[in-house]
Amino acid sequence: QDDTIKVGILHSLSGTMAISETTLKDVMLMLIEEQNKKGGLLGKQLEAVVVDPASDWPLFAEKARELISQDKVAVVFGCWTSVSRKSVLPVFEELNSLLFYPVQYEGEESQRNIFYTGAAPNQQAIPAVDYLMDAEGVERWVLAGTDYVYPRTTNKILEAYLKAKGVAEEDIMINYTPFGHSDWQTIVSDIKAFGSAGKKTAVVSTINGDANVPFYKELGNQGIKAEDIPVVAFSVGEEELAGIDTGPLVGHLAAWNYFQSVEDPANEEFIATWKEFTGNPDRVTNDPMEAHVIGFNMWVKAVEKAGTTDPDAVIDAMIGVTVPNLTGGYSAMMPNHHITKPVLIGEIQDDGQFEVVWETPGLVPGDEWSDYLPDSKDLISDWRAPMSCGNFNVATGKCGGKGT
Amino acid sequence: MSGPETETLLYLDGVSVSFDGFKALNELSLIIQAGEMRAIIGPNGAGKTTMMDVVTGKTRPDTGTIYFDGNVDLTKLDEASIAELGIGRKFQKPTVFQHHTVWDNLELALAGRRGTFAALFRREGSSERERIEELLGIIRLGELRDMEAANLSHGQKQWLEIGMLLAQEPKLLLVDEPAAGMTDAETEATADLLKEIAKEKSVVVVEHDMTFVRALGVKVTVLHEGSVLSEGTIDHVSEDPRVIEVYLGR
Amino acid sequence: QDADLRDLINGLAVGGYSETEEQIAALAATGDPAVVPVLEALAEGDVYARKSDRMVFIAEKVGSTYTLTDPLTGETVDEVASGAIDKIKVNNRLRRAIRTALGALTLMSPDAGTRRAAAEAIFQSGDPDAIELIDAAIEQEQNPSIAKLMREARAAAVLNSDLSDEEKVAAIEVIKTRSGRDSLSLLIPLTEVEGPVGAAATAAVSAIEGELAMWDAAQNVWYGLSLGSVLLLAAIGLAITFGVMGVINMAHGEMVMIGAYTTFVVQEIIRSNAPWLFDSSLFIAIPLAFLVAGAVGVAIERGVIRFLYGRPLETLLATWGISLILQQAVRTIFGPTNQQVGTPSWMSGSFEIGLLQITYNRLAIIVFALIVFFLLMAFLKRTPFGLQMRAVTQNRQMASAMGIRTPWVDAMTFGLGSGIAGMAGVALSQIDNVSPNLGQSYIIDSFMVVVFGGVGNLWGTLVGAFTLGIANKFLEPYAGAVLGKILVLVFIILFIQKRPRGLFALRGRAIEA
Amino acid sequence: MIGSFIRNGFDRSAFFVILVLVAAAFVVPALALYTTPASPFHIPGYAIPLMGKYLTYGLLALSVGLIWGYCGILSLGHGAFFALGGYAMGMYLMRQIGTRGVYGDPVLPDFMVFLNWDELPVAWYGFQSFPYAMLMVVLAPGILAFVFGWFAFRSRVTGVYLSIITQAMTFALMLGFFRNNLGFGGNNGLTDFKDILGFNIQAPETRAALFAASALALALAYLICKSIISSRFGKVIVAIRDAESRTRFLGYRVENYKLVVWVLSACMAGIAGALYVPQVGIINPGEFEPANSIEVVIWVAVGGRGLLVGPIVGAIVVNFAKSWFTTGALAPYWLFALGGLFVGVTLFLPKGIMGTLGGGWTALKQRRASAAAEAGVSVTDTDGPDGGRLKTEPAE
Amino acid sequence: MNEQSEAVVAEQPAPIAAASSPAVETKTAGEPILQAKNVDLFYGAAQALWDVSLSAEAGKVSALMGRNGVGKTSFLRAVVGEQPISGGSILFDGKPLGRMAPHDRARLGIAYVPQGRDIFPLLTVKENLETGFAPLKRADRTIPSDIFDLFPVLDSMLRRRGGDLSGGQQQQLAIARALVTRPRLLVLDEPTEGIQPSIIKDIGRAIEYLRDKGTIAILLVEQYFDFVHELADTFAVLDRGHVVASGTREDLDPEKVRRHLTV
Ligand SMILES: Nc1ncnc2c1ncn2[C@@H]1O[C@H](COP(=O)(O)OP(=O)(O)OP(=O)(O)O)[C@@H](O)[C@H]1O
Ligand SMILES: Nc1ncnc2c1ncn2[C@@H]1O[C@H](COP(=O)(O)OP(=O)(O)OP(=O)(O)O)[C@@H](O)[C@H]1O
Ligand SMILES: NC(N)=O
Ligand SMILES: [Mg+2]
Ligand SMILES: [Mg+2]
Repeated sequence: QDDTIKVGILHSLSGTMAISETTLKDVMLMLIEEQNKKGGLLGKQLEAVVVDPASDWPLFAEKARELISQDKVAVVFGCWTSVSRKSVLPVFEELNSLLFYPVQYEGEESQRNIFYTGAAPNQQAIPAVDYLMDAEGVERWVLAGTDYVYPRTTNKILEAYLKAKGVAEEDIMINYTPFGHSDWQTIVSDIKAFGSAGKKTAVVSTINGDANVPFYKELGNQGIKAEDIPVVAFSVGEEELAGIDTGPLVGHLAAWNYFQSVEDPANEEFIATWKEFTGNPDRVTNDPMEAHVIGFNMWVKAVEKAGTTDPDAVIDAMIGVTVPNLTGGYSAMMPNHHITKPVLIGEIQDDGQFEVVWETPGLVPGDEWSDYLPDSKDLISDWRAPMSCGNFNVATGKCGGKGT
Repeated sequence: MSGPETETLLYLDGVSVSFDGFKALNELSLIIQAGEMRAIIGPNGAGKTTMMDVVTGKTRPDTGTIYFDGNVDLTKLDEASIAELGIGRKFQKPTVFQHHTVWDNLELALAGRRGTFAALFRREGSSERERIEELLGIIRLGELRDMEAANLSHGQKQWLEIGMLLAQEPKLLLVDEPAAGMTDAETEATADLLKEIAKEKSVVVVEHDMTFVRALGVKVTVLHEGSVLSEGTIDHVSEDPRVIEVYLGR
Repeated sequence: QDADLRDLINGLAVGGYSETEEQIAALAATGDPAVVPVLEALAEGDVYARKSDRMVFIAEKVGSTYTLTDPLTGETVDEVASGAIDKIKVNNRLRRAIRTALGALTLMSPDAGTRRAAAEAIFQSGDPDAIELIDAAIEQEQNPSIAKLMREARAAAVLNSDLSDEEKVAAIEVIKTRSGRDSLSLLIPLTEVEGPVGAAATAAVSAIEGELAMWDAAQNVWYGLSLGSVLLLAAIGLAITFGVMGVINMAHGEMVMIGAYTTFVVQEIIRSNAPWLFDSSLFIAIPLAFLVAGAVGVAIERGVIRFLYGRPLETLLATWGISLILQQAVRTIFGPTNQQVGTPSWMSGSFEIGLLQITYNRLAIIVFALIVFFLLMAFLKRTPFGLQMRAVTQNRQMASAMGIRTPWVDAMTFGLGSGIAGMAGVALSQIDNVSPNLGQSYIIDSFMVVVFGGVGNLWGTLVGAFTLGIANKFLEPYAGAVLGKILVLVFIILFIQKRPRGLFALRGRAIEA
Repeated sequence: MIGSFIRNGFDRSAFFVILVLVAAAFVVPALALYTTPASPFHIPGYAIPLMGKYLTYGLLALSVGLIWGYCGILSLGHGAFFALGGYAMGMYLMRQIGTRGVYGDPVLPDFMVFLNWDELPVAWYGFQSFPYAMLMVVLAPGILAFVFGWFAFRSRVTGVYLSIITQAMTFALMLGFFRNNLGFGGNNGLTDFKDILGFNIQAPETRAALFAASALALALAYLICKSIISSRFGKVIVAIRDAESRTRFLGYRVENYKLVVWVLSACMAGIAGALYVPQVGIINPGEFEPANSIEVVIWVAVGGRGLLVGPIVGAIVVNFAKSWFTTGALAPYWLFALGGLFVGVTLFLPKGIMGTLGGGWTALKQRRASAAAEAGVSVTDTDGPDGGRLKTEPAE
Repeated sequence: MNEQSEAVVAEQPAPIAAASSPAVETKTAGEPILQAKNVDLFYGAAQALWDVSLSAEAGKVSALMGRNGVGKTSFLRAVVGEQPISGGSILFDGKPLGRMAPHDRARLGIAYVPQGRDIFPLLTVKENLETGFAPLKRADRTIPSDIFDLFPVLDSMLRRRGGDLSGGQQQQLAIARALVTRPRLLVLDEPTEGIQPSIIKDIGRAIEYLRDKGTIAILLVEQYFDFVHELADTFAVLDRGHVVASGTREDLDPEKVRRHLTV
């Protein structure tokens, strides 16, 4: 009946999150255009439906509802912050549609209608800490984050993990700052003080978005060099670095599943297409963009496999779908709706790119329920029939958390 | 300190007010008896308006005592409590509620309970309406009853404010320059009106119009530099050379 | 011998980080200054291995190809495409190793700066193998401050060695005189040690910590002043458009943003046309930002605000709309992401007064904020325009009747406030993101400062900004950044109860109701 | 007494507004539930919570319009009361989830489980009970407003000073609620509600009922506001707005009057928040953002703050515009449209949409004629009680 | 005359009326500086002035009288440009003012002392006076020497904020401020309101002094009959927006005028 298949794009184009999410809207438009050039999908052209939830969380839910009910989109790619995902989650469940979520997040969630193409904590935070311990010999840890759920949860997991590795309580300093914090003088000097106890110290940063630029500027100005106190960040990618003079930051680290600098033919082609699409040779690429590439290709493949865009069929077909990622491997959709990803540790270079200094030997499957949180270590998720459960408790053998 | 004798309605003793070192009132003492009308004159800047400010709670005195109606200490009360005690005031610069009609201005001023609860549930009775009609007649704004006060001329606002003062039915009326901006005929009418009121209430009038003050025919107090310079009948003070010097001129 | 060196250097390309690290140590152990250039280049990431023969060279990118230089002779050897060479990767651990190696190798360098850096590097690494080298260097050192540094470096190395306890106690005494955090990091681990060394270390640590506590208070004041100056800059334009003119100017933040983007554009033009001007870029940007933001301000006043005098609350609605439009306009023109605004070299880094660390950019901002403030003050108090401006804002109609050209004064006043906001944007571009959201992050703080200080009083804005800045910075270490901020807000609320018209309330019968 | 109070306010325009709202409360759900999609009168299911949301915004705007338009209190922090009401409702809804949370904990909401909370914080006690939660919907904002207003009005904090401290209040609350360890779900807030009073929150019937409840609540609130402003009380608060100090000299306790409207307005905002949350499905600290509160003021100004319907219309128009502009090809540019709307309204509809419609052309003409007269802000009256205050009201 | 007075200015403050005026030519006494012809004025739909004609000559005091609310202030506001007229015309030096803005009228030499004084409350007395410099040439920007002779109280209060002054002090300041602009037409709205008797006499003397300079036309609105009677050369009486009586001092029949002023 319809001559196009509609694809919803639910990313903020205004408000505080526009800075990160606009790029994801653009990359989706590009992917759809490319797909259409290849002849579309199931013989139909794809049609992008763009809405602007304006960094307003309830508006995300409203717009999701509109996309599904009114525009009848087959799938939605969207959200960045966890709160926006939490806001739309019941809508996707109620209206039985699909959402691809491309950003690294705190885990502790697995929902039938959502596919998590960003990293779970075990695909980013834990390997990064391992690297610092092994390669840099770090013994003392500053966990600095913006005060919200993702850093809080990640730090909870890291704290448990570090303690399990024998790190003492007093060798962990946890610090939270408000969103958009811009005066880092005190905290940077506190970090310096903490780092002067004679043990190798590192900062694990879950500082979000806009607060990073002033943070790094202050680090640079107070003369904290990566050789002395390295900072490994989970939310700083190429886009964020594009706003800073990275000269003083060389050597600080980030953990991601993708870097623009990774040399791989698929990546080079992607970068070239992107630069052409945006008409800007300076535009960079980053990890969430790759996640959308993977997610989109997986969805295309699953639709082809199912022969329809019917949500139930596609959801079933998704599991097991494997597509090449942009760093030379193949990512697969796991039964828990998370994907397998390589974990890369990169050092900031003075051209604003990262140079990979370490990577996991193979791909790491995303672990939605952390093994380091007491109430989730017994949970698993498997959306295949017959289990078809997002929170199966292996201890009680029942679906539905720890039960009563 | 025990309150002064009961005949006294308003009692000021040794009241001083200064602004950034400038003494607007300087050890001012003044007694108004119940049922008395008093005219207060004095040069511009003598402190007449400030005296009213101090009595009505707008300005706190630095030193001195003020008692009302026996032993109510006004320096401890705020504006609303003082108004509730029965002290009403007309301001030198007419101040009315710009966005209310003439009628509503009078209605708001009508004597009665001021509590929030009463205001929410009380309805305007016919006796109130009659009283407002009566006042409109007195201030000759009957035709403009539905006009927003903002659109009145200067003199009309003066009258409206006098009307509001009457509506309050206070025990003591403080009237700051009621005749300013009025024609001679209106000035006369105002004097008559005040004399009428003074039959039942105490009135303190500040005016520069000597004809008006003379028409009132009451005791006159002359203020100068924040304290009393001279006191007595109009003829007495008019002949006082110091009053001529600082106030009346030659 | 050169051949041996060459082999060692080629060895850098063999194996992973650990192997490279061993190779660096081996190079350092030669004690041959000839290896210094290659180590320096390695730290910079400029060392490559030629794929064809695994020979290691220093490479420099020229155009699309690389020029290979022999690390020992310094001769240009080859020119190759990027595909023909492999970069020898360095990570932080390697950089640390190189720093230590270079420290030992350059202790005798004729250049004082290099010697100082070398001593500093050894102090940091505390490499006991370097003790002999340092002893030799101390013998020769003429410069007393470098000699002191070397003695401290030696002491650090001693502490890591297996020398006698007396030696170590003596070393602790040396380090104790150095104070500072890095001394602590050397001494704290020793406090665990049994015997005289542990006792001496414990004593030294508590002495240093006592001293640090004093400096910390001073440091907090400095941070407070610095934050205060940022608040002042952000608020000062608003003190005009809102404080003096009474326009509830929700687009104020966007004027700051426009100033920051002006800086960005200026730097872009300089980068591509006149890179040597870069260090002066801010001096060019300041007047331009004033003009650009001022012009936008004048346009807003003429286009919208002037119809709203006498209805100040409506200005809230209109300027909010304008702020949305400006944000989106910038987003459309420049894109939604952060733009890179560089820091001139003279504003990078920091210096120390005692143990007080002062960053140049913050110092520059404090000075700039004060200059802007006092210039503005003088302008308003000393010029006829200032008088006319105040007259117009107090009673527009009467001012006009006095012959003051009110439309012109209004436009210029709003332009002035906006222009100052624009200049603030230049300064803020140095410490914050340059993005379309920039203005939003300052608007609330700006209103708080102006209102806290007392609307219509510029001194209030000044004192208010510094008060809030310092209060914030004294709370932060105890309460944390989030709670600290909450406490400051609660403080403002309570303070206004005490002084309902702000810190420097305008008084007099004209104001008091 | 109450009867006469209500009769006071119930004039023709009130009758009309209430009629429209009550009719909507019944007709809209009926059209949504009992017509087929083919019918021209059908209202699609997704539109119901959307329209319900507009109505709750209308109620919020009404609460701001009451204090701003009639009492001259410009609150830039009303979002705080709205959010508190919303949180009270959200907490009830969270407790209703029971063991259906991902961790299956019967008592603790999910976010507490994975952040290793052992027991329910005291603030959450009682919220499993609907009546208690509804009480808190009114009490939480009411008490905050009472305490805040008690101090502020007694200290005679007015004008922009009051506005800015209301903003500080909501800003502080926002930062507080962002903190995960306060126990309200941090920045993610409260979500994933399952049912309300035993009814599935996503069922069309529940949605329709919530819509109807919003419409009726708005109608009732409108009636109460209308009655208030028609009473003597209403005249007093307008007098306070125009000449606060003069009102004192007439013997009115200004702080009490202000406190009563202020608290009432906060409670209305709280109820709006409580109705909002189940319809949008989430409450999070973003609602405390100062920008949100400012937006409410904007709605009021757009609709016209001199009338009670103004704020309601403004809220609906602006939010409808927002929903409409943020979809489709122009989505990236919608802020131009919205910003333009705000500027346009101030310039061309100076009394807001309803003010201009209501006042008709005569009003507009009158304005033009006296434009010059209004351009002046009179600040020289020194002898009056409100002497010299920078008048924040138009001299119209 | 111009050259001469400018030379004086350079050395010492010039007296009020001696400074050069921006007008091309100085009118000799007898020719009206201001002429209002058939002025109609509306507030919204309500008409406040009907067909009002009036003129003011240099060296003469023209008085406008009438009860409260008859339109006196409205007429003055029309003259200074604060309220547009909808019928008739107002001529200054024979040229119609049309919709000229108030500040341009001030530049022509119209100075206004409004009812209610409109002092700039937060400016000091000195600064209030200096606002009068705006329409002047740079060289003329001095406070005329005789102002403090007329109003000595101001001299002692130069640094006080205008808004803090008492009502009467403000009135004096308002007149003084108008004189700083070296006006050719001085418009006074009830200048005796709230003023102590001795200063009313001073103001009367000041007006006489200015009149006697012969270069300034004075348009005076006043209700205080005796005051007008002593000063006015010509007069007009307004009632409900209409001119109901007018003439020269000689024509002034106190009884007739009083009748119009009676309620
Ligand atoms: N708030 C204030 N700040 C500074 N000075 C003030 C203040 N209030 C009054 N004054 C000064 O106090 C003196 C007395 O003023 P007040 O208004 O009481 O005089 P008045 O007798 O009423 O004069 P008038 O007859 O002119 O109205 C004046 O010199 C005035 O400048
Ligand atoms: N802004 C306005 N809007 C509507 N009507 C007005 C306005 N200003 C004045 N009026 C009306 O116009 C009439 C003339 O007012 P005006 O102020 O000119 O009187 P006036 O002769 O100066 O009186 P007074 O002696 O009381 O100052 C009055 O009836 C007044 O109600
Ligand atoms: N999921 C995040 N990064 O909020
Ligand atoms: Mg007085
Ligand atoms: Mg008048």
